[in-house]
Amino acid sequence: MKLGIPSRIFKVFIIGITTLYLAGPLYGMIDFSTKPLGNEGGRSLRAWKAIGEQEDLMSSISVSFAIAIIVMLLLFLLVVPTVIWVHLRLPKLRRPLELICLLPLAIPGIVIVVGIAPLYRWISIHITESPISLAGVYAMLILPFTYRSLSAALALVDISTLAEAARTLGASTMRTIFGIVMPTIRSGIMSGVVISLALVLGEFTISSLLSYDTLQVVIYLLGREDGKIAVAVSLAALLFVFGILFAIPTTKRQRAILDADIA
Amino acid sequence: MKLGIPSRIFKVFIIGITTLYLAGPLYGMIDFSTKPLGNEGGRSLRAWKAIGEQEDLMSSISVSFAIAIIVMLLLFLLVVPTVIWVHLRLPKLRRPLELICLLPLAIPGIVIVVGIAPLYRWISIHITESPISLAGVYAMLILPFTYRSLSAALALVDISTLAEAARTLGASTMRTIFGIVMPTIRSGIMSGVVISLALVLGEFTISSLLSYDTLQVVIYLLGREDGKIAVAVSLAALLFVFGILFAIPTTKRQRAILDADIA
Amino acid sequence: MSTSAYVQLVNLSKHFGKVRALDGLNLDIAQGELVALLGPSGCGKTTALRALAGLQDLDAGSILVDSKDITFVAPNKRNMGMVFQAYSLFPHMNARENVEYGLRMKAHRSSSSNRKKRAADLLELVGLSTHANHFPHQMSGGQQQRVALARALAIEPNVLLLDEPLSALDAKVRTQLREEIRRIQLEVGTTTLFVTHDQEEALGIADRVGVMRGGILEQIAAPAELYERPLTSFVAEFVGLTNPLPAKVSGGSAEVLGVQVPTVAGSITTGSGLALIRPEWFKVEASTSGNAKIFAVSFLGSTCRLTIDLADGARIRVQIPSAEASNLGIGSNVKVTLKSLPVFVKGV
Amino acid sequence: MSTSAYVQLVNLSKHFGKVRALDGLNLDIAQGELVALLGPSGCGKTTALRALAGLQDLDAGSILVDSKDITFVAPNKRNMGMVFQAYSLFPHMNARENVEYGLRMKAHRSSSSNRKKRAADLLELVGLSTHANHFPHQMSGGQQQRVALARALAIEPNVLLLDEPLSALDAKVRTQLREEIRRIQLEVGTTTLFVTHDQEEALGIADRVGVMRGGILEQIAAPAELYERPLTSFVAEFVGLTNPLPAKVSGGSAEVLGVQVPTVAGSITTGSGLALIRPEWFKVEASTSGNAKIFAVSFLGSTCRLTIDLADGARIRVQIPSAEASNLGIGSNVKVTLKSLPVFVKGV
Repeated sequence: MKLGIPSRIFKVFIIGITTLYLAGPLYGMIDFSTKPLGNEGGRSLRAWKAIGEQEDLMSSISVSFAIAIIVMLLLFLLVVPTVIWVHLRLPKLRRPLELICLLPLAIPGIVIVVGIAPLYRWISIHITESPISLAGVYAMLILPFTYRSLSAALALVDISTLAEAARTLGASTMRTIFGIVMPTIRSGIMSGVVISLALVLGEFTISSLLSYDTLQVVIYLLGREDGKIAVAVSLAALLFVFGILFAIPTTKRQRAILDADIA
Repeated sequence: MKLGIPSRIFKVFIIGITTLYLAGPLYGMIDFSTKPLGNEGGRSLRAWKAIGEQEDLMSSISVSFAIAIIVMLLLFLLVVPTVIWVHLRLPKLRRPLELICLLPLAIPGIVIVVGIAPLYRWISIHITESPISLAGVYAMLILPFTYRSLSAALALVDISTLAEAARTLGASTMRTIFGIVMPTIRSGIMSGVVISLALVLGEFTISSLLSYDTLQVVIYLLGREDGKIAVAVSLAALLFVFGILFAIPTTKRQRAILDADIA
Repeated sequence: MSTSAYVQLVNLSKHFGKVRALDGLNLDIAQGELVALLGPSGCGKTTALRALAGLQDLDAGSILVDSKDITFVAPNKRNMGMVFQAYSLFPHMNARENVEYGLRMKAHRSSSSNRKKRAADLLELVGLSTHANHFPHQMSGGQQQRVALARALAIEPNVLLLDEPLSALDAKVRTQLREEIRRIQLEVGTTTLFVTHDQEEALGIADRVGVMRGGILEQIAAPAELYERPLTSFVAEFVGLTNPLPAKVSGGSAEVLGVQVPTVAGSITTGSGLALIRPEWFKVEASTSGNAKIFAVSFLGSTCRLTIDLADGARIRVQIPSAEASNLGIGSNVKVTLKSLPVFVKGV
Repeated sequence: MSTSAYVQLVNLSKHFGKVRALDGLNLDIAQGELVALLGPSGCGKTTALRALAGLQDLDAGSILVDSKDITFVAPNKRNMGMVFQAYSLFPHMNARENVEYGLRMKAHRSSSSNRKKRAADLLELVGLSTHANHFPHQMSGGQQQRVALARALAIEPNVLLLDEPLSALDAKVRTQLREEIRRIQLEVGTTTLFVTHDQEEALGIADRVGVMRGGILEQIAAPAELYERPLTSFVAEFVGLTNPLPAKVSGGSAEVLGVQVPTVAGSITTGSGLALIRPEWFKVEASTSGNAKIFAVSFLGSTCRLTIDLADGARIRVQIPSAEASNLGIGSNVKVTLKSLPVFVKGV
């Protein structure tokens, strides 16, 4: 069908804008983090080499990863079974659940902090001061993304027919869930995992306002002392997440499933 | 199909957790914002009444809305046509474009700030110091959400056949786009608008780090002086976004389209 | 209940809210027989099949296979092979792995090489030996249903259950695969229950066809008997096309279009009614003084379908051998009468 | 080119990369005629239809309607009514608004009340007057295609273009709607081009059927002629079922199964070949000393389809009147011969 828009000009325009928006910041970061201090002259990897020497940074990295792992556990134990269950047994609840899961998107981080601060004060007094308790809020923040990707994966296949087919072929309930249902929506689970990981490792507002030293908070504080190290760390974190994003569908089989999703 | 999980217990458990997670913060906010100062005794709406008296707050609200409107314009002029165009004319670019549009999700706000700060320094020196220039970054931040909802709406209908049908019935190119294509994906556009609005009005990290006084930044600063007003404003902003979220599909026709989406 | 029946559904009942999906259904299937359950949507045919598979619990009734009561046996212990309406291949397994799945689930696991051999044999049987390594999304709908059939047969099921397996396929593939299913069923000899809403499919594939309505069997008989001697007007109208024409009945025969024809059991025995006439039971001759006019001619190969407007304004559909239609065109005047075959006459 | 043709496609060519979708296609359609284009996917039939609609530009050739050259006229100026394979109703408009859409787009707008009247008339014509206020997602696939037909006819199109309008529907609805389309086309008298890959559909609906292959017409003729006297083996095998049986040809006749039958034009004239025999051209008699055995029996209503294994191992499909099949069951020995009808014999 002919929209009548002069395609070539439009195409160049779009690609130009996109590149500028996405590549611009990346280039800025590489440039800044390797630029010499003052008038030293010549590029240097000083900032990158200094990453390992920052103790705060190292501990915050391990804290952030610990949080990420707990969030993943909550995802697998709470969100995935809930979504599968609602999909199979309570299809009428799908739309309300989707709306509810979208709410964290609509609630500004500040609002969440204000609402949840008393709870965290209580937790840090009575249970633990560790930033790991942030996993609770984060598990809520990832809902909009994980719910969507799971529900999209479930909508692509007739999961209840697959489950019934497995049953008639002699599979027990557990073998059906772990051998058929979970592998079938693996791409949805994986994309939920990746987005969640990116969010948890990148979250700043809430951890900063609740005064927990997560990776982003430490990067921010570091940025006040030595901007170049901060940028180098940011870039490293970013590349790490990218790496996961593109590396996950590695096996031929998983790619087959992803291809099926697209088709 | 029978999952064999004792459903009732599981159901109560899920609903309980969800309620706690979502209603908890809301209740906390209402409670805190109407609680008396010190030992005054009795509930009071003082904090709510004081909202109108805060000049900083009022100006930041208008700034945030101005940004939101510009972002919406960018959405309609840039994102919507691009997605429609890629969908109709370059279906092979769909997957790469989706990945690119997801990138802002994977890039932590801090990283974006570091990458984009030099540009904003230049803008504030040579063009304008107004926070409205934030619309540029925000238009990038909303991409993951708007792209997805538009692309989902486009995938639901065979838009190129609809366009061809309109052509054979005598419609010009412009009438086809504005009379057929846009109304058909209206629900996708609307859900993109709502999510974008929520994000723009709720964004804190970037505007705070770039030192622009947007609504959330002012709420944060205000929170240091008078927590109750801050909470009241947060709640008001939240309710405003909720209002939009639920109010948008008002006409019978739009609901028909939304229903069709679910089915 | 005949004691020789291999599958016995005895008095099955199941209500969904106020809807009676099964209302005391009785059905026997002999060993090696292919029975088709035919009926409009909501008649209970799928509920009956799912009950036999164990995927649907019942309010009352019992299910016997090979004289053993399996009413309360779990679906994964019943050894039923099932092919579903929707494509049901496991998307993360290729065709061979799908076919092997049921064998891997068995308590007494067969060896890996035996499983491979059996999977290869079955893919050969359904004509897809070259597709063993294809994933479901790389196959057409028809191929997927063939693999699903191989998967269901791999476990050497007691009963093969086919739940509208062809309804998602397009016309040509559907007819081909229907013939394939029948060929394979005859070769393997598996007792089979086939559920469909398509009467052509049911008549074309089954040893016996059961017509269901409101949760019970309205009639079960061989295809030709069902078509030629329906017991109720519902069966007459649901199975095959009929033209309702006014008839005067008396003494076991009816006058229709001026011709006296016998009536079948179940017809009204006296008075005025509507005779339900199959399209191929008419005789048509070109005649300038004829009582009718041809509105449309549709060529079906060996036969032609004529749409004819009768003098009284009724529009009937007639099917005659193509050879007899060569001198009949759109607008021709014709004389329409009936062959002397028994007809069903319902009251008005 | 006959000068009386209403639509003339002259020497149309279109290449997609290396694929020749149209390779010099010529086609004439008379006023009020319904021509079906039939062929496998990729034969160019849809490209031809889209070219006539103006949705597909051409490499060469010209298109004339009513003697006016419209080759370079934009699709919205051609006044063609088109019904698509995919459901194409505008989802934000109800049935009436969909039907009115084309009228609202016209340069000389008709009045609102006239449009309403016309939309009501057309919804009446397609039997959906009670659904005027339904939105597309509230209607079944068959209903949606009826509304699409009404929408296409509302603009009083020069030519009605039907691009596999039935292929997304299920079997029963498909047959019904096919007859409806023909009824409406005959009543309205619109010149129509119908594209399909389903030979039964093409034969059943059209005045003439054109079989396409590789971007050109292989044969165009009335349905019965196409079926009984194919000019090429491609047409013989694509249109209807055929059984290939060894034949010895000499002097315009062929010996098949021991019977001498005439050959049609296009057959080989001498030597050994394969005769392509339609299922209903066989004669089957029960005979204990017969050369063949019945493998399966499929009841089709007035006729029965038999799958028969011949003595030489070939499996053939035979169609005989049900009345003659009553004494033939699975496993019966039979003698198979041929009726004395002209057959197509291809070389081997």
